[in-house]
Amino acid sequence: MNSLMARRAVNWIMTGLCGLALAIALVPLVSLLWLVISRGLAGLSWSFFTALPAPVGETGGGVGNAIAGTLYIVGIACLIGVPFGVGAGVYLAERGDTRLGDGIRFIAEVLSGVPSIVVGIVAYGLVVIPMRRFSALAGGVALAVLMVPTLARSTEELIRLVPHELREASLALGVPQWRTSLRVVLRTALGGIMTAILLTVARAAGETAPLLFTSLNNQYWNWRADQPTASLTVQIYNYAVSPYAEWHDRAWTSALILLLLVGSLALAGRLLSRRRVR
Amino acid sequence: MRPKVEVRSLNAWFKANHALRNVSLTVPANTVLAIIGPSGCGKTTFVRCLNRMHELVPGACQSGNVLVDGQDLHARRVDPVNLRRRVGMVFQRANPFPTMTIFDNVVAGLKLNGVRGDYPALVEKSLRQAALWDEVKDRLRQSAVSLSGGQQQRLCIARALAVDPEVLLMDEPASALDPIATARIEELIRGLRESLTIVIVTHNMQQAARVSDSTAFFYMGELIEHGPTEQIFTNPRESRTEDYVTGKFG
Amino acid sequence: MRPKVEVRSLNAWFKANHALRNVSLTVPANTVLAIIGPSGCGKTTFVRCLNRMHELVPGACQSGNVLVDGQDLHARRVDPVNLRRRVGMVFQRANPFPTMTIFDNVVAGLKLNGVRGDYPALVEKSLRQAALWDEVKDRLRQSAVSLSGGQQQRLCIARALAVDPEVLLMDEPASALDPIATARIEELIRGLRESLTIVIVTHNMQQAARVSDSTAFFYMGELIEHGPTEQIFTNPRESRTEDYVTGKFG
Amino acid sequence: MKAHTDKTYDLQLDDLRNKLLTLGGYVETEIATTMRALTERDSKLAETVIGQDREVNRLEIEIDEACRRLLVLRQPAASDLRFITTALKIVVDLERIGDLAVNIAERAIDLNQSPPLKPIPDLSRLADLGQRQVRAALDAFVEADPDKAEQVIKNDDLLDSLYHNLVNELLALMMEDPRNIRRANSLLFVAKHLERIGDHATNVAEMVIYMVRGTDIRHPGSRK
Amino acid sequence: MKAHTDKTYDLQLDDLRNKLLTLGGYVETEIATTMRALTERDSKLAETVIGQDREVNRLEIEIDEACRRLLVLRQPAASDLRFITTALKIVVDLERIGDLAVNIAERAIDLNQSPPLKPIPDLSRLADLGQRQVRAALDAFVEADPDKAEQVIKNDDLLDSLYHNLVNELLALMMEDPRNIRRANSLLFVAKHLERIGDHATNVAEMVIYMVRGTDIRHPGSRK
Amino acid sequence: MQTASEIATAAREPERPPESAPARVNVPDRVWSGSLLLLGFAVLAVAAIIVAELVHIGGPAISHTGVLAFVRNSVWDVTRDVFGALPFIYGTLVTSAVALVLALPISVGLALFLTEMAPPSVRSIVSFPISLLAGIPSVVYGLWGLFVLVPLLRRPIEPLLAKTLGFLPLFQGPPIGLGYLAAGIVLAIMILPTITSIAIEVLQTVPGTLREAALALGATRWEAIRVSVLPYARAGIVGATMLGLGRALGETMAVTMVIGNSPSIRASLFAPGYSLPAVIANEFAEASGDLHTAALAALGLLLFAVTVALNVAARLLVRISRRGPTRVAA
Ligand SMILES: Nc1ncnc2c1ncn2[C@@H]1O[C@H](COP(=O)(O)OP(=O)(O)OP(=O)(O)O)[C@@H](O)[C@H]1O
Ligand SMILES: Nc1ncnc2c1ncn2[C@@H]1O[C@H](COP(=O)(O)OP(=O)(O)OP(=O)(O)O)[C@@H](O)[C@H]1O
Ligand SMILES: [Mg+2]
Ligand SMILES: [Mg+2]
Ligand SMILES: O=P([O-])([O-])[O-]
Repeated sequence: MNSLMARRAVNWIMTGLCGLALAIALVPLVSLLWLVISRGLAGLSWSFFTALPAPVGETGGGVGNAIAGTLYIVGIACLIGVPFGVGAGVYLAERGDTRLGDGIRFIAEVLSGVPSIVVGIVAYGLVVIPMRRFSALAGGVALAVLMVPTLARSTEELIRLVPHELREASLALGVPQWRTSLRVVLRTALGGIMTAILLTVARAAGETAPLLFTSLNNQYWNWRADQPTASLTVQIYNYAVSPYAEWHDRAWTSALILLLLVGSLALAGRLLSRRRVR
Repeated sequence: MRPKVEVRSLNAWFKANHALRNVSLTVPANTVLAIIGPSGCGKTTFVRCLNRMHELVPGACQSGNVLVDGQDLHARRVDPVNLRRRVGMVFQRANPFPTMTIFDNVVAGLKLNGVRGDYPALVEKSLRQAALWDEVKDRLRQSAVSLSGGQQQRLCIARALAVDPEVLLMDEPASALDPIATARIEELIRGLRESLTIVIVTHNMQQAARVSDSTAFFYMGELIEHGPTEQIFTNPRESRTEDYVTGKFG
Repeated sequence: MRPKVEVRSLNAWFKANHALRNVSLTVPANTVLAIIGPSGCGKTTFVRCLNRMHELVPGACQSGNVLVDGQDLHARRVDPVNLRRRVGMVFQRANPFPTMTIFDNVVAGLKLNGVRGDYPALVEKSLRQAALWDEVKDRLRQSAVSLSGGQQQRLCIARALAVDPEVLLMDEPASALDPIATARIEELIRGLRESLTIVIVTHNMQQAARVSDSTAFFYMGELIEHGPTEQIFTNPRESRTEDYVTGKFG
Repeated sequence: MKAHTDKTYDLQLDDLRNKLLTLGGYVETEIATTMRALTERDSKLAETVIGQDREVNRLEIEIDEACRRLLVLRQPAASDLRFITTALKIVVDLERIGDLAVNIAERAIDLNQSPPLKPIPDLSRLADLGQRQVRAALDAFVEADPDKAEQVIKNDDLLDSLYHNLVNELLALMMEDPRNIRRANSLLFVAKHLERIGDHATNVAEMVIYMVRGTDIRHPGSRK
Repeated sequence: MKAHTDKTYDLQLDDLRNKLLTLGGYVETEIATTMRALTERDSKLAETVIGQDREVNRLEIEIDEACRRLLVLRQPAASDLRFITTALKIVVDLERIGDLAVNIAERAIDLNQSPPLKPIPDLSRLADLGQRQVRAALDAFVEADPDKAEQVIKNDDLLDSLYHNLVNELLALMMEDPRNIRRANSLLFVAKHLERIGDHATNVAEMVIYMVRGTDIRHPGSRK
Repeated sequence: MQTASEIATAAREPERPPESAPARVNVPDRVWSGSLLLLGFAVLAVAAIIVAELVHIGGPAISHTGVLAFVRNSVWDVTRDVFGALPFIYGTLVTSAVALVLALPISVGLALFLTEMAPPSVRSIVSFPISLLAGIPSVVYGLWGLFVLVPLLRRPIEPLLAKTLGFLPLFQGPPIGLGYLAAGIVLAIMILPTITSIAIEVLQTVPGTLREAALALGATRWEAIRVSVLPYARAGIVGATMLGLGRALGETMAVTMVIGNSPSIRASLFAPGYSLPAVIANEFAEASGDLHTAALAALGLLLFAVTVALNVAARLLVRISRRGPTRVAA
């Protein structure tokens, strides 16, 4: 019987189930954050940020070189990936209503679903094999390849969010297309694009798989692009799968630092976009 | 008197869709031409042909001539970018540049083209022409999106006026506005006629009746009748016009 | 005669924004009440209070009474779900369920409520009432989005009628339509009056004049005047009403 | 005629048209009745005319209201607008024709109190012509037939000349015998009223032409 | 009075009002001139009246057009609608007053061809009163003053009784001497015309009351 | 005055659009267009490079083994140059399936709760942690999985499952902790924010008036969701799911850390297994020879092919379902 009572009961049950989904989703998050913070804080010290990793059995040491390496690799990735990613996005938004544009958009979409480990292999073939060594550059290339399709898609969407009328308004004022694109359309979408870049960078900084056999790892400081370079994520992985309990602790502390790094990038992006909305 | 705008057997297509069929009409200088007709009859397409915005639509093409001051818009020498400065346009939805201040919006057409000039004086003049000066003179440096819908629309008119066009095209400029804001815009249009030639598209027959000197009635891409506004509304020649203005359509 | 709808000193708020102030009026059965007033005066808020859609808005609250057939909508026993079947609603933009066929759209309300019945007959009846039957009878199984804007709006009216409401609320039902579709809807409204009580919000004064028996003029959340439509438009009592209908506002 | 998208609009226009026709019908019978009252010296009949004129007055107000309602509710344009503004004007003429019939009826009652004057056939002819002009003008209106209306305007000359003959005839009658003066004077006014009825019919016809063709043909001499 | 949001609307309404006033002014002077032509036996003056009436006719058509334009362009409501429909009606009365003045002028030209009859002071009084009624009705219209309009309606009785006296006086004159008949008859029509002028002024006054108050006071006896 | 008929006789109406030359564009605009096009080709170049490199590096292994054998063979013995990818394919599919089964209902429920049910205050409070969940690097998930989830699975979860659902082959065997189930759960947690956020986006595009239409007909809140919201959002939710699946298939670190890394095929979810990305991650850097590297790259090629196929399918599916009545005419 489909009485009103029954219908209302169904309503409440479904609402309850959906609320339950929220609770379930929050359990791992809380657990994870709690552990990272509690176990990570335990090992945190100033030297952890600055020192080189200590060998097994020694106390102290840090992941200074890994932090620097992550920033270094990501910096290289940005230098390569941002211009191409944003540029391709502008192309898709401004000239992408053709067959070719459709194809490129489709490919960008598919590419953003390609597993990062696969991209690692590509960077390996592209940089490591010719250079005959693992290098920061290889890691940067891998991350850049990952960034380009996502950036292209989000840049396109952000530009498309700019009302078509705005473009027409500018054209109707007798402004040439290129100026309209740069000074009206891109200008309007700029805040959003900055946010997109920050979020993409945050994601790249958290990548591990493509770095495993591109930038590899390094126990020392390195500022050369053609040398293997440490990174926080790889370092965490190495610590985590090691059999030593104290390295496990360092894994947690490194994870905390990684989260802070990624989190602050994402937060900056959010703040930027919020200011834009206002 | 030579007409300000002359359209000779204009045809326009969107891909295979024949949106305008053989339209010919003339607009004398300093008059207001209103375009009326049911939805989809080609009103927007028509005005967009007058400043070559039509050709920006992918797959769009056209034939026939549009002459402004006797000069064919599609002549080799005519640069559409330049042309659009002479033939301004105001759109259905107010579209001020959201990242710019009120002031910058008004001078946008000049700044974007790198034209120098006495910007403050020009801003005041344009805003006065658009009957907005008194409402915004104390907050020219505020963002344009802080204005109400009707004010934004007048800002867009000021922006179009700042580049000193000879012809102003308006595509349903008041359809998103409330009656009061609409009345303001209508008054403005009549005022602007002193210095410009205006073509306005409207789906509101009464509005056409109020603001225009002559009215053109479009139907299914054809120009059915074009004549003095009063005649179109009190005594049209064509029975289809009569049917439309008296509400006997469909 | 007992009024169909009676509103007693209704107040409504959006958070701290006092959107309706002490509105009282009555609507006799089988009449059309039109609500007019400038943008933001509370027209939409008012009708949404009549079927308790107002309370769905986060932060919204209200005081005062709304009575349908003498029964207070906010009485303990009244279930809003049930109430909304008795007090139907049609919105500004046609919103047929896009995933359903025309047929299913019409019976959506019944199916939801688990009402069994001779659906085909009911669909025909409702579509006839909404003056849409002849146009769609051969394609009831097609998607509702295949209809034109005006047809979609009439479909929404049919959908609202299918659950056999006693009161129909319409919030600017024709503002997104062209003049021809609008004329159809207006005719429909006058026809529906035979079997329903209708409250229609419109920003178009002439439309209010055409379709309604009585008209209420709202201004800044207050009900300024409510009276027979003809009186409101030819001889209003309140000077603010006079100013508004003659276009002397702002 | 093509129907409006909005059927109620058509109904309201039809209603207005019917009201005008009813009014026209009343007015026509008033003229006929009043003339019968005059020739048959029937004061009772004359009084019915006065009664009927109340209906006419009521209808006039109703028609005015209907026109205003249509104007405010429908925003008529083109032919609809011309029809409604014409109705606003025509109704004045029709009502005035009714009043004139009443005036004649009053004269009739007056005359019936004195012995009859010698019969004046031209007067009946004038009355006949007047009545026919009113009917023709109304026909032209109903059928929206400008040719018929033009005929009415042309025929007014006939009516005028008949009237002038009649005036001379009546003046002669007065001079013949001063005892005729009062009665002949009354008949003179009757004739004058009939002539005015013809004028009003002409007005209606002119408005019909404006309504159909959209050109105002009144006062051809005084246009800009 | 509060201004419309749309200034042009106000301008158009003002323009209509001014045209009506101009028309009223013309008509008033027509009455005055025609009476001077009559009493001073000045046929030239009488002819100027006929010339002036062309202006009146032109204005009538112009006003009709202005009203229709306002109706179609502005969709007036409430007081604006009442004003415009009133204008459509008033103009008929004013034009008719002009015509009546012309008729009187024609009679004057006629009379000037015969030797003068003995002076009839009541006629001038009637003319005076008629003219004053017209002016008062127009004032009531301009000032939108229903009290003044009511005064006009009341004063019409005065005018009517004056007219009836005059009729008797003139009839007596006819009976006195058959040679007077033709001329007295002319004066009778002059009187009749003046009485009609008064009636039209009353009509205007009634419309003014409707315009201001929104209630139709015509034909109080025949309302539903 | 011109009327239509006069115009019609004045000029014969062209029936077809003229073969129009493209509108003349000035020089700077042409330069701008050209450079944009070059940038657009960058995406194509990336795609081409990926395919080329994968084929280039992985090719020798495939030609050594043969495509079918490579995919069907279940033995992976590097020392003997025997490369069978089946265990990795199996592991990848099983873990992804587990992840989807767990994540889909929770994601959709969560998305519905946040967009349709929760009061706005809750919504704004909760949407932040959900976005956090999406931003946490996978290696951190792996860390958590390894040190929190795996011990929990070992005791008490897996024994409990075995006791209650042990009649199913899926839940038999020793409770090791590391294995398909652990990987599946971690993957579920990782794709949950992906699916949820896309689902929320999709739900937010459902016009509010559609919801109100149902409510105004006398629907309860849930009925409004069922009748108007979900059907409208269906295609989008399917798309979200496929994207989540894509992410699950390709996820490397977290899986590597908890799946157990044993190249075998077992029916039980408790058993350790291996996945395509995991084996690449573990062996690539220290591959024992060119053929080994090639075999791993071939696995990458396989993974690439699968994810591309999935993405293509997702797009086509969305397109097909959009052809139906999914959008109100604009
Ligand atoms: N960008 C476009 N692509 C393809 N066809 C179009 C496009 N814009 C308009 N059309 C078609 O061209 C015809 C004329 O459209 P147009 O926009 O000029 O009509 P309109 O009179 O402005 O209608 P409305 O009153 O709805 O704005 C229509 O049939 C329309 O479907
Ligand atoms: N969801 C909302 N939240 C907060 N304030 C609202 C909301 N909806 C309306 N308001 C405010 O309530 C007041 C009345 O709004 P309402 O929508 O009833 O006006 P309206 O008369 O329908 O206007 P319109 O003609 O523009 O539809 C306005 O001041 C508006 O800003
Ligand atoms: Mg358009
Ligand atoms: Mg509203
Ligand atoms: O009313 P009239 O004087 O024109 O007959």
